[in-house]
Amino acid sequence: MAKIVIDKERCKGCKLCIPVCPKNLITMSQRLNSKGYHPAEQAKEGECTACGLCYLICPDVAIEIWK
Amino acid sequence: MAKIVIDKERCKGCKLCIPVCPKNLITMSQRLNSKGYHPAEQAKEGECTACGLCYLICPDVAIEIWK
Amino acid sequence: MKKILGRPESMQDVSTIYCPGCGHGIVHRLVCEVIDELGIREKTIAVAPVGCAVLAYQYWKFDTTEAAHGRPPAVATGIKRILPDRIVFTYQGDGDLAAIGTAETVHAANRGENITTIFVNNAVYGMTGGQMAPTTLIGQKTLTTPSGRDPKLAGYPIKISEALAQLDGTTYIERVAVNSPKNILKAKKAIKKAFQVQLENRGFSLVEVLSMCPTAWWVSPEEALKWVEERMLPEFPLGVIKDKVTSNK
Amino acid sequence: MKKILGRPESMQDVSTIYCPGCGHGIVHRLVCEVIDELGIREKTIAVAPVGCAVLAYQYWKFDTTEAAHGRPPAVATGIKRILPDRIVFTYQGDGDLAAIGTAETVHAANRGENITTIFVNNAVYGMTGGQMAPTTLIGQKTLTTPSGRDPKLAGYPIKISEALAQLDGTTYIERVAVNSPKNILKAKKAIKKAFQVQLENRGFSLVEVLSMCPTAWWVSPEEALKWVEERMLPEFPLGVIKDKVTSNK
Amino acid sequence: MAKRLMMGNEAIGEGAIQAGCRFYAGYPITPQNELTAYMAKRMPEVNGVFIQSESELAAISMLYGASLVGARTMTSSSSPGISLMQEGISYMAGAELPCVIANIQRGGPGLGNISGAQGDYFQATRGGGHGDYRTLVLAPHSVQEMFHLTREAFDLADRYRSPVIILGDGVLGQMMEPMEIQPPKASLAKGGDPESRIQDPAKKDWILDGCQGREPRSIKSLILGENSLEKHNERLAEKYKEMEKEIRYEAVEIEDAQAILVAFGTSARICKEAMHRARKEGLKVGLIRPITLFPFPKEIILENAPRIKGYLTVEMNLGQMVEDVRLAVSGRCPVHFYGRPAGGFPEVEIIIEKIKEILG
Amino acid sequence: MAKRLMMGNEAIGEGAIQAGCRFYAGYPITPQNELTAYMAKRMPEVNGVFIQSESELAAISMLYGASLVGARTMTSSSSPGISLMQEGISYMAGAELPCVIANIQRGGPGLGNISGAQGDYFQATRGGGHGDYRTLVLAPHSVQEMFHLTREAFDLADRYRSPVIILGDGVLGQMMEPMEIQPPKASLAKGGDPESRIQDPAKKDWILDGCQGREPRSIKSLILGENSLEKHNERLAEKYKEMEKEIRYEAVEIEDAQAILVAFGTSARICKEAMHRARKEGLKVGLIRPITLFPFPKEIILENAPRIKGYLTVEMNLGQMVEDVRLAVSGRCPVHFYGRPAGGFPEVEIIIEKIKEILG
Amino acid sequence: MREEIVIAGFGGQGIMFAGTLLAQGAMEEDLQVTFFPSYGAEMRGGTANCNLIISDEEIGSPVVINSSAALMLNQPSLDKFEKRMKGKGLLIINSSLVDREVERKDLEIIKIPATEMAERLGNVKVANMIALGAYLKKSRIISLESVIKSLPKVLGERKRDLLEVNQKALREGGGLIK
Amino acid sequence: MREEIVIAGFGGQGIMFAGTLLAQGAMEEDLQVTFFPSYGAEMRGGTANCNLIISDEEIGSPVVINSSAALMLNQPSLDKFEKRMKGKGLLIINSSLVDREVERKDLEIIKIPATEMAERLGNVKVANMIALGAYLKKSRIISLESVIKSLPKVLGERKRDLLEVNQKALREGGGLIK
Ligand SMILES: Cc1ncc(C[n+]2csc(CCOP(=O)(O)OP(=O)(O)O)c2C)c(N)n1
Ligand SMILES: Cc1ncc(C[n+]2csc(CCOP(=O)(O)OP(=O)(O)O)c2C)c(N)n1
Ligand code: SF4
Ligand code: SF4
Ligand code: SF4
Ligand code: SF4
Ligand code: SF4
Ligand code: SF4
Ligand SMILES: [Mg+2]
Ligand SMILES: [Mg+2]
Repeated sequence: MAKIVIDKERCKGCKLCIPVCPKNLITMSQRLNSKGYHPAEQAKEGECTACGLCYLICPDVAIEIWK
Repeated sequence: MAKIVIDKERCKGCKLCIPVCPKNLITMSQRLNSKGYHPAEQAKEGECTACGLCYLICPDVAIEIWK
Repeated sequence: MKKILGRPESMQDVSTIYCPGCGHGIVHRLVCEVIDELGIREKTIAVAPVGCAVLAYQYWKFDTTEAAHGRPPAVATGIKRILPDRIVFTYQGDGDLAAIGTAETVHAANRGENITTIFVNNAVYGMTGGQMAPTTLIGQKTLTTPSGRDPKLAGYPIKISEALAQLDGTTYIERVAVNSPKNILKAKKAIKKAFQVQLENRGFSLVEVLSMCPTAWWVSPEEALKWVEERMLPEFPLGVIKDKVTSNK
Repeated sequence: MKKILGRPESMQDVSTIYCPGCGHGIVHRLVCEVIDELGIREKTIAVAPVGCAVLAYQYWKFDTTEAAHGRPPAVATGIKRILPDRIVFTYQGDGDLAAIGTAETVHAANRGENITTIFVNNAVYGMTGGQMAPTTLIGQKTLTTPSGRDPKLAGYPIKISEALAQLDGTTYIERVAVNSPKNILKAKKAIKKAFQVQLENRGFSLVEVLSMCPTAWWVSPEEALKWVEERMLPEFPLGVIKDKVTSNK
Repeated sequence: MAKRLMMGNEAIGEGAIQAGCRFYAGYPITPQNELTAYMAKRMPEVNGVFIQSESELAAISMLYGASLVGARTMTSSSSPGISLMQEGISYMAGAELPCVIANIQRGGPGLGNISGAQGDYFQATRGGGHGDYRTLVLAPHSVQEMFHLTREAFDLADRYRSPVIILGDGVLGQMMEPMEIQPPKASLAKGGDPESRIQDPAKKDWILDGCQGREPRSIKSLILGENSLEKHNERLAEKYKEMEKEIRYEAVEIEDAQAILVAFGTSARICKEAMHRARKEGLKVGLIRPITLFPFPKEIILENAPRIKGYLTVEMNLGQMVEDVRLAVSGRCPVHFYGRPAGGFPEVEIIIEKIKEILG
Repeated sequence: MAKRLMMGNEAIGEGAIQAGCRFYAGYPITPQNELTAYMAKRMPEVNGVFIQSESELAAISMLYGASLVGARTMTSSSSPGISLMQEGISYMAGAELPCVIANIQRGGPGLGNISGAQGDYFQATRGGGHGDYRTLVLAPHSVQEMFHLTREAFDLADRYRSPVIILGDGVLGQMMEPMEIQPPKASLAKGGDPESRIQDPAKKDWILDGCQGREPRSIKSLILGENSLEKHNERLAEKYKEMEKEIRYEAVEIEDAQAILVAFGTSARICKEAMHRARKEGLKVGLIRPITLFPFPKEIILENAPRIKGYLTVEMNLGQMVEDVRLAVSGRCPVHFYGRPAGGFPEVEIIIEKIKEILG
Repeated sequence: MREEIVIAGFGGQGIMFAGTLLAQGAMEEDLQVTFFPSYGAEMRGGTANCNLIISDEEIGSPVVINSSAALMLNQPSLDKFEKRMKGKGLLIINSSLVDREVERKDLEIIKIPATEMAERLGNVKVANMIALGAYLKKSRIISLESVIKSLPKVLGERKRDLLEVNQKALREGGGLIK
Repeated sequence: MREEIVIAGFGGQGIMFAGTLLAQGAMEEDLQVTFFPSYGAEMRGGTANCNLIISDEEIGSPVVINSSAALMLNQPSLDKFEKRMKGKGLLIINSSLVDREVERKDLEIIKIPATEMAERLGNVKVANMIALGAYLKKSRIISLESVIKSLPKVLGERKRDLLEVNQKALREGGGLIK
């Protein structure tokens, strides 16, 4: 059981986390954050393996991984 | 038949030409030039082979070789 | 549940001004993780450059200063010579380190100063809006090479790490990249090793990090990852360039 | 009888101010001989350094200018870009080229400027009275290393030619010495080749000449020849360091 | 002539190209980057040389090289980069080599910030490098003027064999305004060859080009021999005296003025506005805008001093040009100062208030 | 206390060491080489750091680093090398870092020659780098003074967190004179540890040393945020105002003087001689010798202006300090100038002649 | 006539483009105009804003201290510039990215969901044009048509493909003002 | 009392050493003294000269413009400084390296074959001491003994082995003056 927490205000919508997730768990939100970016969000909970790849590539340290 | 001509005023008495001469033809003059150096001079004429070694090493282009 | 990965202790809890997808953010984090892991946050003094990372002092939770453009190695020398038991590192862009700061880099390296340099090579001047860097690739378009870098007029992508490796004063030099999780892990290992070299008083260490600048490459962040892979790696091969500690390289 | 060897045409008929036994005189002459042999006196523009050779303009019979300390490569770049069909060379000491002028050297080389550099390495700052140069040997006493150069404090004799060879812009780099007739002949060959590289528009060429400075080494001129042989050569091995023209080196 | 919306930085670039400048070397720095980029694009189009140098030190030395073979040369930078050029500028002044240097000033000291400022007045007008040299300093205050003063700067540089500094600032460099690109200037149109990298080489009988058919020449700033350096410096001083022929300023409504503003560049624009507004309020105020900062238009300032109630010098610094105003006035009337240091802009309202105070 | 024959350059070095300077970085240049050599020899003896840097740019940046961790630092150079430091000095002024910089001036501009000169007065007193900063400038005129002014320079640098410039010249640097090496100064004797590389670190609550037990600090000259740079500059300006407390000068026989000489450094020595000779001829002449060039002793000059027939400023340049004299006098009496540019020395006879002209 | 305009938003919202376009339009109408960009303290990220002055008299400083009109494309911009507006000034707000009320009561306020509208037009980056269109229609300082005419020149060759969507956005913005 | 001395010759002739020694001697006698070296325009080769002023009053400029005494160790030095001497000045000439007559008639001239004498003493470099010894004896500005006493200090540890020959040369020079 693991999950990621994405800080919507920190996320700049670069999308780098999306292709790296082996489980395809991340998508972009339709909403804008206060800086005008569409932040990433976890699409499906539960399947996350806490592999950390999304954390590794995120240039804005916007992702936390919980287990 | 060859000889060298040493410009006494140009020579700074560094003595570099002396050991390089295979024929040991060069010595230092007892006289001082106007700069206070003892210039080199050709000790014996006639034996020079115009090999050019003394010319090559002279840092002050004070030596000419004639043949 | 417990947080198993998140913002390192050494990193301030603020947003950066970097563009979306900018490699600086990743490199900043790696440096902080390494400092945390080595437990040296309270004895570290960082020298920030002039370049996009000019604001690093806002992002790092340890003592920082900022050198004039190109002078971080000299500033770090001054610091380290007075406080040899502190950990001193410079963080520099390719313009800062390999253009205006070439002499300072070469000589701090040649003196074997016991400092660490994190050299962020993004093949461009980010901060000033995207001009040619000494590491800009052949054919790469920038504001100052509008038809692409022509080596006949503007020279070649500079191999400064290879050149530094020729100097007796350098102990450890490695080139890494931050364009994929795998490379990021390797980058972290290299950065850690570089700091360890300093901790063990072994002299000058440098890690060249190939890093993304989507903005001045005029590509999306995702394309920038590929750009590193396809365009930078052939010119700047990854790997250990010199290691006096563990090998005879 | 005919004069078969004597002052080259390109050399002014005056005394130099160099100390007795100074290598600069030999290197000056070699450069002039090569220029005569290539018949390029009237299209040569030389860039003199700040260093003992600062007065080269009095000794050479071709156009000369004098750069600020360390900047000859940049000055030569300016000249050559405007007049690409002139022959432009810099003449620089180890302080000028490898200390204050490191950045200019590295970047003119990396741009592959089609110029020639005669780099006179005498392991010391002659002109200012004998301070440490970047090429000063370990243990060598100078005014600024009164107990001998300690690499821990002052770094290592710099291998700038080897470092430059790593740059894609350099075409031909060789290290020679002027401490014996044999070496002087080789030095001349190298200098000639370097100018030929320029004449053929092949890019940056550099000849590092190990040269005597009896004054700041505190030895006699004769001892200075040995000093080159015994102390400099082991640190600075002679030979071609890079040659893109004739080999794959 | 049709007008074009142009940025100040680009106007400098175009002015240079029209003056026959065919050698530009520079290193990026905000807020002058558009100028470097402009030259990167335009130079190849006119057979010119563009080099992005490894540093500002290298840039000024490249100019030294290109100038001594006769090319019209330019570099540009902003405050910190100009500081790095001080040794090189001193060398060029010493060797009497012409060149044009644009300083698009930003906030200092140190890294400061990138807003417009006028903190480098002293450096520009008093030879910031070592030794007793000066350089001509031109201070445009509009995009149009950045264009045509740059164009003229090259003529002046050649005439006096001296570096000429264009002292702009981040506001002037970054702003856009409509301007006319006037036809190529006389000298180029008459004899110059826009394709050539060297304008009128025949007129430059001192340049190096290989000594074919003549004695070798040497260009340098090392001046040896008994008294030679002193004589050289005296000759330079005479040249600086002669430069007074080039003094330029704009005087606006000073005839009946009781208070006169003195300001250059961006501050002068602000002062113009303040003056017009003050005039509308009936205040008798005029403006003297020095266009050459060195040589400084001291005559006109001295002339008016005895009959007015005071000068108000307005600068974007803590008081630099005001010293030149005081030196010119030499106690003949009060000289007031209103300055906003780096990062701030003088305010029209405050200027008007201060005028009122002077007028009493 | 026994006297010792000492060279000016070495006196600076010894003064620095006695002040607790434990970091020196410099690059050789004539005519200050003896100072660099002295530090190379002495620094290791006192557990200090000596670095021969790769350039003057690097030297000033090394000072920046060593100062920001609390060391007392010095560099030295001569004119061209000081020009290269202008960016770095501006950075240190902006970041408010103390250091001492000795400029043993030589003839300029450019490479010039290596004789003594005073051509860098403007550069030193008006912040030759970019931006609105100033530095304290001290002008010794004897070997003894080179020693003790250097010693004090470090206290001043720390007190004001500012670079301090020792403005000497080739004559003062190279000359030897008997001097006393006075005992270590109070601050070092009282609490300082001559073995330590950092003097009184506790008093420097702004230095970096790793953030153990406190919030991280940052030292920089980048000043961002609305109005911050402006405020920073205003604060610097206040500091410069406060420095006026340090104004120093030597006034010799000015009480009854009808003409007063103003000169510093080597020119002041020459003026002293001229003055003594003139007095013997019965001429009522005095001398004001500014010891701080910035801040400039304008009060004393202003005070005397109304009652004398004129000032004569004597410099080894074409007229630099004379501007400060004119600014101080502001028209209240004539200000004359006699200068010999780089390579020349003012002559006693001519000074006396000029005094006579002034006295009518 | 004299209008002092501030346009502000995030970097990337096309602030400079909108300003340049407006300046070009003013020039086409033979008015005096100055444009002055400001990237904040640095080039990257953060907010960007530009100052325009349009007048029928010679313009002094190009720097706007108190604006008579403001186009605020995000909230930080509003926070910064609201208090610096002249009384009765015209304030255009991108309500998509601002979720607070305007505090000043002496301004004329127009709220437009510009980002959302732009997304609907298929390009989030034309929010600037929507705001500009509205501003032009409301202020009548110059005609919307002059600006549309200037579009090709300012876009340049390389962005010719964006001509249409920008035009559309300008008109759509204008259309909001009745 | 005030003496202004120029000592000049080639680099390598120990010009600076002679000057320093004289300065040290003057200091030992509690006189005011300044020493100022000048390497000509460059450090290498060429001529070297130094200026000394010895006085019982405070000394202004250390730079000698017209000297009251001159020790000229070679001809270029004589050529340069002869015309700059004060009337009645004392001119000591190294006749080994000067082969012209002095032109000025208003000087007191002493010619010494210093270089030849020095060679005879086994060290060509002590020509300076011979000239200095003669000067001291002639001028009586300070005593030869004070100078000899200063020798060890000025020579320093490293050149201690040269003490004797220098002493000898000083005395031999002094001995030339009856
Ligand atoms: C002396 C000086 N010259 C130029 C600049 C302008 N400048 C600031 S950062 C920079 C280059 C930045 O490029 P890089 O070092 O590659 O860093 P990046 O922004 O790409 O991370 C330049 C030229 C400056 N601040 N100071
Ligand atoms: C900016 C600057 N710094 C320092 C100097 C002083 N200087 C003149 S020559 C020189 C070094 C000379 O050494 P090198 O280049 O090795 O030449 P060499 O005399 O040994 O032939 C130095 C430091 C200077 N002229 N300018
Ligand atoms: S930790 Fe791994 S599995 Fe979980 S979201 Fe991130 S990339 Fe996907
Ligand atoms: S990588 Fe980070 S910043 Fe980028 S989209 Fe994902 S969470 Fe956001
Ligand atoms: S040419 Fe050869 S043989 Fe003749 S003197 Fe010279 S070295 Fe001796
Ligand atoms: S090598 Fe030349 S300078 Fe030296 S002694 Fe021989 S001739 Fe004279
Ligand atoms: S410009 Fe490039 S390096 Fe700078 S913040 Fe943006 S992406 Fe990063
Ligand atoms: S000091 Fe050395 S390099 Fe200079 S002239 Fe003398 S011997 Fe030659
Ligand atoms: Mg970069
Ligand atoms: Mg050398």
